[in-house]
Amino acid sequence: MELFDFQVITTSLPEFWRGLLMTLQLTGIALLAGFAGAVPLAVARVSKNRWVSGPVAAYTYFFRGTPMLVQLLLIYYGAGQWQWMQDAWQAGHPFWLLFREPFFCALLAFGLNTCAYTIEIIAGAMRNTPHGEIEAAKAMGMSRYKALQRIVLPSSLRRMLPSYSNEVILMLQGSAIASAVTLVDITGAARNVYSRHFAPFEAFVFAGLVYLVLTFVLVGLFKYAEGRWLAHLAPRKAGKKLEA
Amino acid sequence: MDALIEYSPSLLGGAWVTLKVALLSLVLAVASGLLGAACKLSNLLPLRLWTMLYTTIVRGVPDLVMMLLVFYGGQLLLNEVIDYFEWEFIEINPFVAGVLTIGFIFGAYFTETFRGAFLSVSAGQLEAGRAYGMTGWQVFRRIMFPQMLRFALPGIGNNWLVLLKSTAIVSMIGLSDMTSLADQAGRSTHQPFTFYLAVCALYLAMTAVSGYVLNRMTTRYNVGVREANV
Amino acid sequence: MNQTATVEQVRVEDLHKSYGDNEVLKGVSLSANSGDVISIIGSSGSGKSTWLRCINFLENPTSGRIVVGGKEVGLTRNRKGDLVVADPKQLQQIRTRLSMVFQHFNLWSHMTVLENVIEAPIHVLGIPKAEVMERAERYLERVGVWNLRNAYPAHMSGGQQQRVAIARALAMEPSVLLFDEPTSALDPELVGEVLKVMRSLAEEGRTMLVVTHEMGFAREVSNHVIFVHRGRVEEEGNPKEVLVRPQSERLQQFLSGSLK
Amino acid sequence: MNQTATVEQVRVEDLHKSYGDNEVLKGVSLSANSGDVISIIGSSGSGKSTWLRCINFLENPTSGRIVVGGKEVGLTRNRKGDLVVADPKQLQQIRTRLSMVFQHFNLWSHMTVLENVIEAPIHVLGIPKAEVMERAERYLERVGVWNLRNAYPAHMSGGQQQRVAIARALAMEPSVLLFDEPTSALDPELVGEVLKVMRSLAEEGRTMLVVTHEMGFAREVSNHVIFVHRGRVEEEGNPKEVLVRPQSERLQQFLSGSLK
Amino acid sequence: KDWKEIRLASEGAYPPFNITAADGSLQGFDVDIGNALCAEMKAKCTWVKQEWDGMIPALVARKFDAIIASMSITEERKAKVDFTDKYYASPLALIAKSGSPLRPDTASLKGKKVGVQRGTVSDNFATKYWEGKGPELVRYAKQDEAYLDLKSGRLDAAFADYLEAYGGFLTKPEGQGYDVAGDRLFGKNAEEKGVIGEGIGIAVRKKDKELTAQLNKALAAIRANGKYEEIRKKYFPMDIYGN
Ligand SMILES: Nc1ncnc2c1ncn2[C@@H]1O[C@H](COP(=O)(O)OP(=O)(O)OP(=O)(O)O)[C@@H](O)[C@H]1O
Ligand SMILES: Nc1ncnc2c1ncn2[C@@H]1O[C@H](COP(=O)(O)OP(=O)(O)OP(=O)(O)O)[C@@H](O)[C@H]1O
Ligand SMILES: [Mg+2]
Ligand SMILES: [Mg+2]
Repeated sequence: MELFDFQVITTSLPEFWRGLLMTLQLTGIALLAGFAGAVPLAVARVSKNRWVSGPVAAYTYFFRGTPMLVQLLLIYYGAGQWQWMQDAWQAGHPFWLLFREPFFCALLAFGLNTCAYTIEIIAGAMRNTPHGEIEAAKAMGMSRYKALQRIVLPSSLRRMLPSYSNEVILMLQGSAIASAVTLVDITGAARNVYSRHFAPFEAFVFAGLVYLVLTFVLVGLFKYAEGRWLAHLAPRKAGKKLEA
Repeated sequence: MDALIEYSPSLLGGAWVTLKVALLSLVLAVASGLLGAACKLSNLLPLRLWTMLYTTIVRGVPDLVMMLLVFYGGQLLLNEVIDYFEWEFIEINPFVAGVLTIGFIFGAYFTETFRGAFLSVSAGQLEAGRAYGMTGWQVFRRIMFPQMLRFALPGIGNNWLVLLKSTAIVSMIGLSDMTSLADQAGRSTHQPFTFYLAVCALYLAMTAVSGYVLNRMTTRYNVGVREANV
Repeated sequence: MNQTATVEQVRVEDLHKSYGDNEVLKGVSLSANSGDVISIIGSSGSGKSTWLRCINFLENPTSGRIVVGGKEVGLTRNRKGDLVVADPKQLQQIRTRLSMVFQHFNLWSHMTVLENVIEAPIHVLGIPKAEVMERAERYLERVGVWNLRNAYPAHMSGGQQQRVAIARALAMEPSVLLFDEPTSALDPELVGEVLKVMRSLAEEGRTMLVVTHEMGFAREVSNHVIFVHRGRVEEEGNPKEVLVRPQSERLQQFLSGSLK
Repeated sequence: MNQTATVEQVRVEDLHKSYGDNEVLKGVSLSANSGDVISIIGSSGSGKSTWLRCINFLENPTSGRIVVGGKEVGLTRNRKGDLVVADPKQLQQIRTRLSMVFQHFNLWSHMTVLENVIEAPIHVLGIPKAEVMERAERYLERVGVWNLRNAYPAHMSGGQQQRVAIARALAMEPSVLLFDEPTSALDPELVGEVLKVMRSLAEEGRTMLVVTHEMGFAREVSNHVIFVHRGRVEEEGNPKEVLVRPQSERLQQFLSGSLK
Repeated sequence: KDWKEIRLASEGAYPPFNITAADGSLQGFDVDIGNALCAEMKAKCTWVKQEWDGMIPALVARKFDAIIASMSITEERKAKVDFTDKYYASPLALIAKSGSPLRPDTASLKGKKVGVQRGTVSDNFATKYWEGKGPELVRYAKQDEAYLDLKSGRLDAAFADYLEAYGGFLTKPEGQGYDVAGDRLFGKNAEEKGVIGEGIGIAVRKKDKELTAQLNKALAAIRANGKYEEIRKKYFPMDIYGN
């Protein structure tokens, strides 16, 4: 038996291309939305007021403590379980109709998930803001809000970059489960190709390569960003440990 | 609710499968992680290159794709080998495929964790071991390893929590773990929401227990470490 | 020493501060006119930092009156029973009039030197950027670190960082500079460069409150010295007299220890 | 100074050591009889540490002879062209006879003080635990840290850590103690306590090789001093003479710098 | 090999032919037939559950010996595996709300969402004749999932084996209000017939000719001795073997 049949790949390239676009849209939008939501929620997360930080903590606990696949299935197939939801779809309710779309359900699951992780990443960076710098801001007459806006957040958002780059890569890879709700992303395309040609190697190796390339591109982008925003914060520290 | 009660024995059985997959993968991952770290830190260039390839590929390819590849493609490859040597048929069933892939994938993450931890052990302390006449193995076993473990503990904890959740994807290659059982039950009873929510609760219970155990272990192993004053 | 007319800049009356049951300040008072350089000395834990930090309300006093620029600060009690400034606007005003330099500099690490200096004047005082840039240049030059304006704090020595912190405080053009042990986090060889800058500020006639362990500075530069012991002012007066012929036994003991 | 009979403990002959093209040691020799306290001094980078580390083969010399306890060490060349001990058993013997105390103490941070001290005697020398415990008590008491026996290194001051490191070395009951700048990682106020312990060890008649920057120690405590310059022994002899009336220009220059 | 032990695979998500019971075991028409065949052959059977889209590769990879999972005998599949004789036959059918004007053709389905199970005959048929010509195909890993989405309103129609739809959905409480829309498809011409296949058979690895032969013999035997009819009646009121 021939182990790798390139023709399977070449005939399926258009399908893989559409899958690639789907993956990029899903992860891109989910990441943007998740990040936008995470910034204010992270501020709430570090609040001393339990009524403010508690709900956010519960939210991140749930989403970080359960598999994203289950969250996705819960949203997609779970939504269809309710009669009122079906009625709303029937009636053409503009909001609930969104839940009918697998694309929206996947976006929602991915967005909520990455948002939860990003909240904790930002909150961690905020808690590690040197206390003295916040005090200096106060002493200079900044209000709490001003100090948050001018000192704490800008500084935290830079320091979070390395952990956030991890999150972005994990999100890209996590999006592979979109095929569980009929979306044809890169993995979905691979599964279609596989079941059509009975060719597991070709389909999944190729999909793996596409993800690998995407990951490299992301890693490169973050290296660049860190060089730009973070070089100043880690003076001569890097490399010191390596000599040991 | 009635449906949930009817299916609860099977769901709990699934939870047990999930735990088994997770624990066995953990053992495999820790073992490959130690091996990987040893290779990455070794003086032999080919070993270093190999492990670099391993960690890069694993971290660049989604778990699911890797798992489908091992489950479907791995068996084909294995069969070629089996036929070549004329062995008895060896099956990669979903359980084995799940454990192998998750172990293999997280082996890469553990490699990085352990590598970092080994590097954190101060060179001076190892040198002191040698200076007092310890053999290489004694230095490793009595000085390097215990300290490495302490530095690695937070990473191990993190990896474990991620690994535990990754086991959900074995449901996509047909293993009857709790996600797949909930999926079946949800389809049969037309109440997917109920069952997926139950799975979430089970996962949360598992992460909560792990979190507690990890905390205990951290305090236990961190004797002699001075916490940084933040 | 002071060229400006004698105007009272800050007055503190009968200030008390407790942490829980622990009364750290047991009624202390001071008054600083423009041009005054007041050194606050005392052994560790005596309450010097707490006093200074109560003046710009980084800590909330338990009781007492504070007058800044001739205007009494309106105070109200918070839930913990401490006094806080009633009007947030006034709090901001106080803090911009009294600029603080910290022991550990506390420069904002994600900003360059220049950004550190222009940050508060632009975003707190609302001064146009062009004007602030001109100020920043002036004060950075003044403390001798203009050439480092584009560097980040983490890349500089402690002495340089502290001089930037002083420039940052000066850029607010405050009426009083508060220093909390500005040299004690520095290596001995770097202390000199910061003390030199502080001495020259004093000679310019700036009003300064300085918590310090540098007896040399207290004696040579300041025109008033306050010795704090266990939350009380034990002795105060002209440094040339107080430090050379201390009256109280405590101060004698303190000086014999600290001058070695 | 020495009560024991004069027995040669270590002899080094014409030792060379290169790192790549850089010849760090260009033929140095020394001989230590029992009871000798030899100080090795020299400016930074002159090769002092390298010399000491070659003696117990933490570094492999490029050429030369080493005699430990009257027995010549059998050497063989490794692939890099350096000399290594041919017989692993002999290497272990050498290392247990020559106990080293490091600049940065290098205590094992996951073990308590007591565990640090008993580790090597039990697991390298194979002495029964009861006997080792008795030794550990003796030596920890000797250096004055018996009360800290259950503490972890990270919780102790540098001076205490270095004293534990000395106890750890003593517990091997070695014939020679090697010290590589044992006080230079310590705060000035902690240096004293370690030097005191070392002086008392010298007075007991222990054989010691000490790389040091403490001229006071070299002059007062040691009976022989070796000045190393650029990998060569530039001058050596009785410290009272060599350090007070240096012959070579280099040593004069070095001493003028280091004694300030 | 004497085939005294046979590993049979089924999917367990294709009612009423194969379903997963609450306790996780496999049941259904396919499973009963399989067990009857094994009894006839005096062989010991073990059942393996396998996802549909990996069914044939898994057989080729020797994860089991035969597939009894309502698999249609098609030319495409015959290139990879051998089939026994058919053990039932089913046309394809479009399932939609009762009284729906939809018909299984591109014109009527224009812009409509049609669910199919990935890698089934209905998928192959729809892909070949409809893809890109009007209907939007949504592929599911399991047939059940398509019904879930049809019922919730995400799909306008599902396209599936008629008998499966009949026994697995239309006659169940959840299938109330749904019906076959338009005609059932048997294949208008030889090409279409080739895609739809010549009935449902048991798939066996090409090199295990002996097993195929034994299964065929057993199949003929249970057809003859009434065992087949007994099982059929359990699930369907009408003939499903065809001729
Ligand atoms: N936030 C706080 N909570 C409780 N006690 C405090 C707090 N801050 C300071 N104290 C206590 O108040 C007392 C005075 O502290 P303060 O920092 O004012 O002393 P200091 O004179 O500045 O000493 P040093 O020279 O060491 O800086 C100390 O006993 C300290 O323990
Ligand atoms: N592992 C190494 N590889 C290459 N060069 C080295 C190595 N170790 C030391 N050297 C070089 O050997 C020379 C002597 O180093 P050594 O540490 O022996 O000096 P030293 O006299 O102990 O100085 P110090 O007083 O600073 O400790 C230095 O120039 C150093 O750069
Ligand atoms: Mg203070
Ligand atoms: Mg040295």
